[in-house]
Amino acid sequence: MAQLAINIGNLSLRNPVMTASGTFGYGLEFTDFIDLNRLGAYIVKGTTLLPRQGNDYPRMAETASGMLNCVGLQNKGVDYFCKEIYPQLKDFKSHAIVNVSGSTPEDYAECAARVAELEKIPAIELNISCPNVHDGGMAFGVSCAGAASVVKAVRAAYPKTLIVKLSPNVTDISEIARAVEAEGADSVSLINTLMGMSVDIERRKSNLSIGTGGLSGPCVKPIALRMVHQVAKAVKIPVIGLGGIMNAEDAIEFIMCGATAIQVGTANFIDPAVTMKIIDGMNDWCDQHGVKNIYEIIGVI
Amino acid sequence: MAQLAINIGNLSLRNPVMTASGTFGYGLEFTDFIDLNRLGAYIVKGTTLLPRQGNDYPRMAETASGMLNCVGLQNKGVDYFCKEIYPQLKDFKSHAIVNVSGSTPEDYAECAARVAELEKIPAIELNISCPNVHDGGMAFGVSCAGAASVVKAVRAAYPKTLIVKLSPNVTDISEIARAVEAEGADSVSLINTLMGMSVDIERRKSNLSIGTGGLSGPCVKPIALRMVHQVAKAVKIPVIGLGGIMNAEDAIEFIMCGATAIQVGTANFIDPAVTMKIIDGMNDWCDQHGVKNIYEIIGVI
Amino acid sequence: MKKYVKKLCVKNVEFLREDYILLRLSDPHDTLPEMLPGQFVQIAVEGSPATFLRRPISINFVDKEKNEFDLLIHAVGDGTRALTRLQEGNTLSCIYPLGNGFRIPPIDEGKKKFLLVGGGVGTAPMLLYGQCLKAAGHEPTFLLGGRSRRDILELERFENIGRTFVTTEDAGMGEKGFVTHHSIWQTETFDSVATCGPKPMMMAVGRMARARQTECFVSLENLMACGVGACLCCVEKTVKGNVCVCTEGPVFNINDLTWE
Amino acid sequence: MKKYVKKLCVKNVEFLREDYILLRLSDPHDTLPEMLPGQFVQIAVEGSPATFLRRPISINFVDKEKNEFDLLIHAVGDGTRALTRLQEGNTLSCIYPLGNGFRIPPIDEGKKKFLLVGGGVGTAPMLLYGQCLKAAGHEPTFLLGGRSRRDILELERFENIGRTFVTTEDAGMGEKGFVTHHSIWQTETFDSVATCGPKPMMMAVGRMARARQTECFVSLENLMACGVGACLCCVEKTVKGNVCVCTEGPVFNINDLTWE
Ligand SMILES: Cc1cc2nc3c(=O)[nH]c(=O)nc-3n(C[C@H](O)[C@H](O)[C@H](O)COP(=O)(O)OP(=O)(O)OC[C@H]3O[C@@H](n4cnc5c(N)ncnc54)[C@H](O)[C@@H]3O)c2cc1C
Ligand SMILES: Cc1cc2nc3c(=O)[nH]c(=O)nc-3n(C[C@H](O)[C@H](O)[C@H](O)COP(=O)(O)OP(=O)(O)OC[C@H]3O[C@@H](n4cnc5c(N)ncnc54)[C@H](O)[C@@H]3O)c2cc1C
Ligand SMILES: Cc1cc2nc3c(=O)[nH]c(=O)nc-3n(C[C@H](O)[C@H](O)[C@H](O)COP(=O)(O)O)c2cc1C
Ligand SMILES: Cc1cc2nc3c(=O)[nH]c(=O)nc-3n(C[C@H](O)[C@H](O)[C@H](O)COP(=O)(O)O)c2cc1C
Ligand code: FES
Ligand code: FES
Repeated sequence: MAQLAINIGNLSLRNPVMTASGTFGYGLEFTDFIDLNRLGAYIVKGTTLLPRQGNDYPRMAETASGMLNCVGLQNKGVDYFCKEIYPQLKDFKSHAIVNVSGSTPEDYAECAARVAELEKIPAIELNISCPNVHDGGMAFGVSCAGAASVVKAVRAAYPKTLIVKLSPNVTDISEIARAVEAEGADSVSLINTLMGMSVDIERRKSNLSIGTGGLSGPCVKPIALRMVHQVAKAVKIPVIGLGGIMNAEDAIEFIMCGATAIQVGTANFIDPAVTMKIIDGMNDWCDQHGVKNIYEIIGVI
Repeated sequence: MAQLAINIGNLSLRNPVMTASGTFGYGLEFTDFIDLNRLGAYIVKGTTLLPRQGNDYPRMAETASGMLNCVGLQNKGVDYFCKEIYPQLKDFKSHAIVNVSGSTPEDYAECAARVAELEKIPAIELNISCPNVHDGGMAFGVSCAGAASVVKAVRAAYPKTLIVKLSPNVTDISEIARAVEAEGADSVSLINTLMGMSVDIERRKSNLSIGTGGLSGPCVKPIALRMVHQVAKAVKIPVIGLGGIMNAEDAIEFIMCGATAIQVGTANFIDPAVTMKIIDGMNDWCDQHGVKNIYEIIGVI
Repeated sequence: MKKYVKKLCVKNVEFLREDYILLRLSDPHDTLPEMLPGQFVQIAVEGSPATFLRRPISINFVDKEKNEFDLLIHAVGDGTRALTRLQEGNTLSCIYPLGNGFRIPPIDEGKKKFLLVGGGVGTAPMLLYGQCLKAAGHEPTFLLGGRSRRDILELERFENIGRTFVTTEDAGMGEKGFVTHHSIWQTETFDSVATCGPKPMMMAVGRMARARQTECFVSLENLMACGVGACLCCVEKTVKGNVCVCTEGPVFNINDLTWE
Repeated sequence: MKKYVKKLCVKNVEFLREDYILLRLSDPHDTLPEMLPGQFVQIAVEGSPATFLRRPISINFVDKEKNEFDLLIHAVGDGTRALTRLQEGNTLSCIYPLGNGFRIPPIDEGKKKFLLVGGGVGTAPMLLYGQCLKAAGHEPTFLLGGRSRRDILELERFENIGRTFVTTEDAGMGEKGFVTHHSIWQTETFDSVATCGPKPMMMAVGRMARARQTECFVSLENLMACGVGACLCCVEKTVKGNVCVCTEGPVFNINDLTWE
């Protein structure tokens, strides 16, 4: 049994395997398939101050080795989360982390402040990289100033571990990473989805209601690995890597590129039990390769 | 028989199907499989003023629905092209277009000037987007100022049709497109490859000699479609779309997103006769859908 | 209801037409869970490079005694075509049973007459619904529509369960026209109507039912990624806002939908 | 030589070991083109989602009379594993014949003695080379190496063509050790040595040959994308700079390589 425990800010995780926001519901959707308690952490769906209906159907299109989505942050708002969902989550042994989104820095900060009051939520992940909403979302994540403004506001309102989720739709992701690090982020997670499109040539229309969507799945893994590698070299805070992870080997690729922890997203749709296999697989791989502690291989490339 | 002929600047192509630079050699490599004369145009490999050895082996890694390459512009220089290759190409009925690269704007301009002297080469494609070389290449293509500086220098030296190939590794590709349009580019082609990485966890090393490489193939198609759509709305010059095109339906997706012509890259490796099938397939599709002239569907989305 | 992700075993692949198969599955190790009509299975398709996500397929028929169940699959694209290449003895990863089923009222509320209207592969859930209604003591009547005779599948199985009427557009079988043209709408009344098939058909059936003040349930086939309520991709606009078809459906009372 | 992209027909799939197949292909419509030893085929693998590019496989044996040829395939990953699932009658898209072959000197320059050294699946091109050398009137001798007896494949076919020596690391067959330890190096001299297999083996064979001032040709297996000289991915550093293995190789005079 290799030592897989890692730290992100003040947060100790039993292993580096988390689930990605928007691909794992509130975790509760998966309790028939896996033991939530075994996860390093699970990040619940994008939450905003006020409820949102999200975008119209169709919201999804399959692509080569991946998918596009334009869900657009459908959620019942942070108060609903605090009242209805939190009580169902708080007794799991794994950390629940809330993915926070908004339209203005104040919005984000207010939402974060409400989550801060939830004793058993030790961290939030700030989503400044959603490509599927007009206001906020990716608009902040694609410039240093925008990213910094949100992180600054939230940092003032949120005392616990603050993870900032970065957009890959930028020229230089390490620059954005440094900007959010400078504003006090405890960690960065990357990548969110890449903005893409898919066309129905018979109907002469996009397959997605809003025209474009966010690309995820194994097709984006090469881009995600490159960005994780770049960012890990650029910042001192721990990096959480994701994008196309389907199995333990993929996870280890990210770790070797500099990720301290990883998230599993789209793979949950293909195999709802995949996270357990990844945890077991990482452990086996370490054992077979004489890796006693996962920190031995973080960033070896 | 639908009317597939299109114009790019002063250039008339019998159909919108071109081959992408670096994936089709000098065209001559494919004469056993296809009739070069049937192509709209073929773009020969990246050519620089002086010969280049390219990067070390390994230069390639397979990825989910795609591949990474870090060839790094290996070529024997523009003079070799003019002396040894051009005579072999000049009698084909399709247009041969030279993909020009360099390290400085002067470099590019000088290389372009030499190609300008070749009577039967009616156009060049300026590669300001190669992610696999340190000097020049993508360095120019990721900022408006950089892109403009190269185009300006080349425009002064090159009187024929000037296509500028854009990098997808940017926050806002339409901004770059507008910058090169303003400097007198006759057309933009996109996308070049996305910078990515691939890891051999056994050897704890990148699978590519220089660490990173350029991602191509169907995995990038959703991103390419989105960018073509964006750029087609942002500029008035014709857009040439590419990235993951494997068949006629893919080509029509790009056309509907606003591409006047398309290029076929990685697909040539999977099926060296694919371009003929795409031409025939586009023609059939138009006939079956009552499209008499390809211009009817350019940019309908 | 508890959901499972399991490797099921292919017991039989029967071609009903060159592009329709009846796929019989079984769990070699455990008793199959209870499956309600309208519920579906998310199938992982192997050996099809173009197919990344699972494919949702309705449960068509359950044989509890043999511990087997059937899926009726129409090969319309790469994923479903790959499923037609399955062979006896292959294993198939399935997440199931998913979604909510059609309602089966307790018989002590009174025996009820149901009209189950299916078009194309939308007949699939209707067979199991009829099977369950009959087992509960109700009276299911089937109305199946197609372009021609060859679109009417599993006819004998339907007839074994209840009266079965057919419409075809070319009059090759049953009455000529669409399902909504069938004379049964004029000659009989039903306590409940259920339908699954192409959206225009379901909308037309809904209008027929509404005109008769009969309740009407539809089974939707929205595009799905996860099938378990995690991705929010499969939403349908309802009077309560966007809801997930995979967890709050696929069966909906047509009054709850915002179809004009 | 003209290259073809063709759908060939699978005539036979023989398992030589659980992870090695001998795949027999034929062109159902045309006479096979001439194929030289060392040349290879680029195969499109179907039904393997992880396999995007074609896979290069050496030509192992040609039967002109039957219009058939063999490939020896070691299942090492998803692509080659998918090839082991091929069945008689399947079609397979192949680009071939690719690359340059081993040199076969005209017999009027004199009958020559060749030592053909193969390790693992690297024995594949050696069989055809021996076949062609013999047909041209030369004398091929084979030296095959493996870890144990089960690594020595197609032994009978080699023996039908020429003297065949074996080394195994566990002494289970032939002499114990690596190919370079075999006594033949001490007891005989050859006009030419050719080798294909793992790089350390080829390097060691190259050193043995050089020490004996014998010419030595190696067949390289660099990663390839296109196989036709278009992508420049397969390059090997040579005294003339980076050259494409797929067009200027895969056979190289070891003196032209920069292997120290
Ligand atoms: C709850 C549910 C139950 C279903 N039950 C059955 C069933 O019992 N039997 C059966 O054969 N099919 C059923 N379907 C539809 C089936 O899931 C699709 O036909 C299948 O996913 C198509 O996959 P493919 O790879 O073959 O085709 P693709 O290549 O993915 O698509 C082929 C064509 O079909 C269209 N298409 C794909 N999925 C859907 C969909 N869900 N709705 C409408 N159009 C679609 C695509 O837009 C495309 O035009 C059901 C769908 C749902 C959501
Ligand atoms: C000119 C040439 C001739 C060849 N002839 C034969 C032959 O006759 N029979 C045969 O079985 N194989 C031959 N090979 C090797 C064969 O092409 C690879 O084994 C095959 O491509 C692996 O594909 P895969 O999808 O099964 O494995 P992958 O999953 O792609 O790879 C599995 C493992 O093998 C390694 N690998 C893959 N390709 C190569 C390669 N070309 N060189 C070294 N390591 C590699 C990978 O790095 C990985 O570790 C030849 C290769 C070349 C270039
Ligand atoms: C359907 C769907 C919904 C998503 N919703 C969110 C979200 O609400 N907030 C967020 O930060 N990321 C969201 N994402 C992005 C994922 O968390 C993740 O960054 C991305 O999918 C890449 O990882 P993957 O390839 O493993 O899926 C969503 C992704 C998908 C596929
Ligand atoms: C092996 C390889 C070499 C390439 N070399 C060049 C090049 O020299 N110049 C250039 O502009 N683009 C080059 N490209 C990029 C392609 O022209 C094309 O932009 C990219 O591959 C996306 O298209 P595709 O997905 O159809 O391949 C190269 C791509 C590949 C795969
Ligand atoms: S398919 Fe994912 S929520 Fe319904
Ligand atoms: S494999 Fe493409 S040049 Fe050799």
